[in-house]
Amino acid sequence: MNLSTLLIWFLRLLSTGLALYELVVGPLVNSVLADVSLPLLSDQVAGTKWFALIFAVTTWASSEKRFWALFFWYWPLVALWACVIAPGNNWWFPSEPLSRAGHQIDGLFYMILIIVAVTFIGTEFALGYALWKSAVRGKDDKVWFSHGSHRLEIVWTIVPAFILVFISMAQLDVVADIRVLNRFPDEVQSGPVAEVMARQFEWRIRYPKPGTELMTTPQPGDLYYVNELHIAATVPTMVNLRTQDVQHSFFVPRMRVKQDAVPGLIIPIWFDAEKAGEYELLCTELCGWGHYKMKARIIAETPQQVSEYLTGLQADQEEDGVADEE
Amino acid sequence: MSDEHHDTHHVNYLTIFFVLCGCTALSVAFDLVDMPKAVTMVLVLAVACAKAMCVMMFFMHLKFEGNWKYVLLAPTTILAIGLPIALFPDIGSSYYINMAPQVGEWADEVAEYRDSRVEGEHTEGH
Amino acid sequence: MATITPAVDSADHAHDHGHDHGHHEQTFIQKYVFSTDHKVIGIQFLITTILMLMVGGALALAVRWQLAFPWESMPIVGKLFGVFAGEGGQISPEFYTMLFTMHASVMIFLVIIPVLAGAFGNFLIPLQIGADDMAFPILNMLSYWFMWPAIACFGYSFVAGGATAGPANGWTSYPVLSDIASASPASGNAQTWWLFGLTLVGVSSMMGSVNYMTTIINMRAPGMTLFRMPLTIWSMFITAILQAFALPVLTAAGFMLVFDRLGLLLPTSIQSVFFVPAGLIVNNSAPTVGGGQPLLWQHLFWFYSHPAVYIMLLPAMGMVSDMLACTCRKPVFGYKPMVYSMAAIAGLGFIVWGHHMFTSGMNPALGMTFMTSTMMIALPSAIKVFNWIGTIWNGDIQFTGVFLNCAAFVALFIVGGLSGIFMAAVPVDIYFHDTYFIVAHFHYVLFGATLFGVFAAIQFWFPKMFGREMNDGVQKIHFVLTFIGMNGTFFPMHLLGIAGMPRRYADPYLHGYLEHLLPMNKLMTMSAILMGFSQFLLLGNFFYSMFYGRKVGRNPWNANGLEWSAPSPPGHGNFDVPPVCYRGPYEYSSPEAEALGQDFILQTDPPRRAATTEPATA
Amino acid sequence: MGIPIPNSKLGMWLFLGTEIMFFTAFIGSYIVLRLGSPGWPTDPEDTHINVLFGGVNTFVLIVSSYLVVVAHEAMAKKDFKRARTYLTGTLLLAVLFLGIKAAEYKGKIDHDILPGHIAETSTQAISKVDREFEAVVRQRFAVYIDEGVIETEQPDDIVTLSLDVTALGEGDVERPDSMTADEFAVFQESAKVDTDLYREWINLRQHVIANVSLSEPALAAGYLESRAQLSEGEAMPELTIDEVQEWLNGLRAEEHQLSALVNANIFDPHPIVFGNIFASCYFIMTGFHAIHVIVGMILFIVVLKQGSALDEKWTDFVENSGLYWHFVDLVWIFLFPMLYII
Ligand code: HEA
Ligand code: HEA
Ligand code: CUA
Ligand SMILES: [Cu+2]
Repeated sequence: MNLSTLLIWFLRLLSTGLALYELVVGPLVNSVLADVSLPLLSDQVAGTKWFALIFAVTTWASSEKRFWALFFWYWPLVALWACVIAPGNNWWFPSEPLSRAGHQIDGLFYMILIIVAVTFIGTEFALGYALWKSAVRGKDDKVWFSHGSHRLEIVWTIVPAFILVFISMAQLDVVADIRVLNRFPDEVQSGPVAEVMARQFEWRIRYPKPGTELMTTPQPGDLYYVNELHIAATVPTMVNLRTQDVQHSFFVPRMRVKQDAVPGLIIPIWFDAEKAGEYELLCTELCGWGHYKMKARIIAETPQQVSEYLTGLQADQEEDGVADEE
Repeated sequence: MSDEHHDTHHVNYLTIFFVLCGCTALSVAFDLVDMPKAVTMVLVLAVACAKAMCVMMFFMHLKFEGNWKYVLLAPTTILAIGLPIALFPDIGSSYYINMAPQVGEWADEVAEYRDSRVEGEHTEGH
Repeated sequence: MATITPAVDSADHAHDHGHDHGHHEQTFIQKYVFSTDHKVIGIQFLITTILMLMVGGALALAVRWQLAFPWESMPIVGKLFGVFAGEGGQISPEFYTMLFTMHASVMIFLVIIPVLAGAFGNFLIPLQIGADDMAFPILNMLSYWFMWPAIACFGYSFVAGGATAGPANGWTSYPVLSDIASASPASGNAQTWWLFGLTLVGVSSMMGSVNYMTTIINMRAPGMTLFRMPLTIWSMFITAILQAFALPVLTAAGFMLVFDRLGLLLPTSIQSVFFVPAGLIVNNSAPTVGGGQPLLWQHLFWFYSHPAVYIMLLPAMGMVSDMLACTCRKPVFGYKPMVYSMAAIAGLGFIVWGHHMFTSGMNPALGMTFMTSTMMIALPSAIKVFNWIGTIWNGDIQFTGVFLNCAAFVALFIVGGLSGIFMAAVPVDIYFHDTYFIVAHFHYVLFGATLFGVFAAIQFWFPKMFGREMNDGVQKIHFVLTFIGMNGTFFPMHLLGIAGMPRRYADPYLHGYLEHLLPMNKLMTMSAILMGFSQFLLLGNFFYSMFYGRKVGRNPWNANGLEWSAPSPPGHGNFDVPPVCYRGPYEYSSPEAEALGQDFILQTDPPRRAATTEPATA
Repeated sequence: MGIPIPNSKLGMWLFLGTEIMFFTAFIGSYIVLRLGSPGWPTDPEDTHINVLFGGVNTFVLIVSSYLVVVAHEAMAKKDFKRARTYLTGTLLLAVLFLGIKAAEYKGKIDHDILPGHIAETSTQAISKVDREFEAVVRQRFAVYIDEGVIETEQPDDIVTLSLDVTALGEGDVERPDSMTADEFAVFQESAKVDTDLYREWINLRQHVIANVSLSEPALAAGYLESRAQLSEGEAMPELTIDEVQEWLNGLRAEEHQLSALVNANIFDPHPIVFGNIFASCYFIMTGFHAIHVIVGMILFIVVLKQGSALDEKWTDFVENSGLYWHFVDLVWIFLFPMLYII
């Protein structure tokens, strides 16, 4: 027997088996036998059983050619379905965007997502349809002898061109807000509240001595802490990002902030935490073996709490100083 | 074929050679004459381009080649000019504060040293 | 290039300069090892890269192991790796970094680039344009043999620094990390050897590209005008141009980085400082001497490596176009737009490199410029995608392994390309940069598109290489398993990326908000193992068919190209009858062909006058 | 089909296209690095760049370029003898070019204008002198151990070693049996010099560590004493580079017994801001250019090796080598103003 026929048979049996198991045997056994609980894919990931059913039915109903045509329809379906159930399964953004820029970024993301999803569905299903048409064609049907169509080609150049120009135009403002220094919000024009100095493999935070401004070089009286940055919630904050050794990257997923720290540069970045609380801070630029463990947190709290924290820090540090001189 | 080409277009290579020598002398002269830095820069680079054109056109026979020369050289030239231009905003200048110590502290320190040397030479000289 | 004359009977220029292949006896070594025959070299490249695919894949599986079972000893192979890792098969963080660095380096520099240009470029260019060999056969041989020092350097870099060491700076090798020895102590000389390997691969590709361009420009058979060239040739030509202009920049940058690391190799402590600023305190050692700028490397690297991603794609696009036309028995939809769009991709490919650096501290104005140009590159890609679908549309599809792999190429390239759109948008990329979204993107384009194209091409041109055909059923099973495994491995990466999982992390689960992604990673690893082991089908099929496959004639696929008019496999000098080209490469089902009672007509078939009236007896 | 030029020439032109990009990367990087580094060293006193060298070399290359082109012309006219003469001339000029280049490099090496070696601040310059001095001392001391004059368990412990050397100079060390008295006497003599050398260095080292002017007492006790005598707000004068230079000049003076040693091994402390990146660019550009010159020379040697067997089969080869050589010239045409003049 031909190997491809064998393959089709195998897939038919497999999908039927799976469908039977997911839809009939599994649930039946689980409900009848109290002390047995068969693991069901459908329990893990919603909708699996329906896919199994579709596969089973369609593989039986098709010849080899049709099967291949369907194959190119199945998988975009699965992909779409995976995306649809993703948010429900927590395979999506770690949280709502919790910063001003975050909202803009997410907005743009969803905008692109819609455009891309439509394109994806359109192209993938057109592809599958072209296959299907060929799979069901009669023996004597003529092949479409065509070297192309300029009109069509112009259409499918112009339309995406507009879409793409639109997409890039939509970004410009947001980029400017996030990155262009003189478009930084008014609240941060007074200067950075701290310096974040990345090094292998930790984040060193330097606050100016309370009541003074942050200088680019360390000043006596500056306050230091490692792997914890305290900022005031809800208001935009600016910090100076630096690195002492190799490149690192400052990534706060919940705020959608990311900026590399470049050796030799001071890069001011701003962000705002919409809610008080703890935010993970990670490093996302390969910086050596310990790259994955540059774990820190940003604590957003009320301004009073911040200044209390700083006072506490100052007290700790001075105490240490005294202890040193003894 | 190619050999015939050469015969029909006779070039007096010696003239080109003298032009090139003259240009080189010119560059050196520009260096010796006291001019604002930028002017020198523009002048010597212009001379360099002129020399390059001479070499390419006549020594490398580009003047007599077919249109393929444009196909080959136009993209190369564009890329060769474009690359430094594209690098400039990040490397030639910086959007952010460049903390190269050479720019701040070190420059000052060495300038001081320089000054002291110049003074020293003066006092020694007198 | 200016002379596009269809003059068929004009003096056969190409052969004036062709090399005189005396048919003297050749030793085995001359014939199969240090051969100057483009076909042998192509096959050498092919087999080498298939083996390298196994190496790169094995490294990938080790990466996947760590992501699914962090810090657990690897079964079986763990013992093997234990020799290097020295920790009983447990992957250490340094080792993990080395794994993905070498995985990417092997896959990109020793698999994808050489398999496209080296293997198929070599094999197909002279055959498809009707030349007897490459313009510079010896250079061609050298270009293959420069691969081996490169492989040796890469290989040596695994062990150059002792246990657990290896080049561990990612395939992008960003300084300052890759520049200063104390920053990644385990890398030591390994990183330098890695750079040497990179340079040697570059040299090999350079030799190839000059050769391909010359051959394609100057050695076409009579009648093979530029717009009668198959798209494969066009794609190889454009790829060669990309390589010729972009690669030297990487080579130069590579030399700069090597010189920056010279202090490690030489006792003189001379070392340049192109990419190190002064005053960095790395790993508690003395402040660095410097004056350079790390961003310079990123620019130079991506100036090459972005065009390089198209070097890794265009030839596959060309070959897929050829194969789709043949398997659908239809002309390529919009041949010239296909050519122009490839040229546009190549041209635009030179001005978009900055999209890898949106978060790198690049000037925002530059970022916006790069964003716009990056978006624009989707246009020619769109033309290609739609034209492929147009090619399939209403065709008489032969559902062979070749076709399925080609269709998968199109289907998966769409996914990879569309995810590129997210990243091209600066604000969105600020979130996605260096997360698994990127990893998903490039595996879709590199594996999903290019490798599937290569799988198809292997099967399609296999008869021409060995005079035998591969088993189609096995190819289909290989296709299904690889396709499922591939999507199972890489599709979820999009979701991981959206969930904010950074790439190059030995243990992402250290971070609370990523803990729950472990089961998903396990599933992906299972899929990867499935995909990995199904490659044995390809391997087995390939080597089995080489010796025991069914013998076939000159033109088993009823295709049109010149190569199909040569014997299978072609002898030394390729064609028994010097080919003359009379028509375009895609005249499937044309009236002219139908008049002959067939649905194809070889480019070498002389036109028959009043074809309609003549009986189809040929 | 194709364009009406031979494959080899087409290939050469394409190759030159890639070469252009190769040098573009270097030259482009140089331009932007330089623009991005305010205070790039241009003073010939710092860079030891000599316009004369560059100018002469430009001239040399132009002449050689001219000779290549007339050599090709001669080849085309089948006057192979003349072609050989011209090519020999080219080859000799290439050698001359490299000779001048070597002289230039030597100047750089003599002043230690090497990437990674250059001090960019006075402090770095002083500690560079200190390091170089230390290297000399260690090197000298190592000889005694190697020759078996001094036996020690810890060859790295320079302080104890110095005591041994001093003892040797003062005649307190016994002659090893394997050595004749004359030989031993030579070592005793040099031990005196080395003791002196060591003293000079350790003196400097102590000043460097304390960052105190050379005019102040150095040895720990004296130093602490005079520090104790400082009144409020006063500080010890700092060690300056001028002082170090002066001190070095003293040692360099001909009558000084250390002058040979110091002259040969210690460079003038001379801070150059951005000197290292300058040297990096300079050497990588001229170095790769020189490599190209060598490759060109190999091409010419291949032709010249044909001797009288040179015939029209080589015309294409000469033309292509010529193209390559013009390209090498072309690169230099740009390097010259960029490196030497601007
Ligand atoms: C073969 C390889 C290949 C190809 C073809 C591409 C193609 C594209 N790539 Fe990709 N890319 C890589 C390989 C490749 N890439 C690799 C290896 C990396 C990571 C390197 C690393 O960091 O290690 C990377 C990274 C990468 C980044 C950097 C992300 C980051 O690090 O932050 C970006 C950002 O813009 C990007 C964008 C694109 C775009 C826009 C395309 C476009 O060319 C895609 C165009 C195609 C389509 C868009 C689909 C078809 C079109 C349609 C169906 C028409 C309609 C479409 C619309 C209207 C939207 N890529
Ligand atoms: C052409 C390019 C290519 C290809 C084909 C692949 C193929 C695969 N890649 Fe690749 N990958 C890259 C290019 C490629 N990758 C690049 C450029 C990076 C970025 C690196 C960086 O960050 O610097 C990367 C990074 C990368 C990561 C991210 C690592 C990280 O950031 O931490 C992961 C993780 O899952 C991964 C997985 C895989 C897998 C499972 C495959 C599979 O498809 C492989 C399947 C094939 C096989 C498995 C071969 C068959 C082998 C056998 C039959 C032998 C079996 C032997 C044993 C099991 C011992 N890759
Ligand atoms: Cu720090 Cu990665
Ligand atoms: Cu890119």
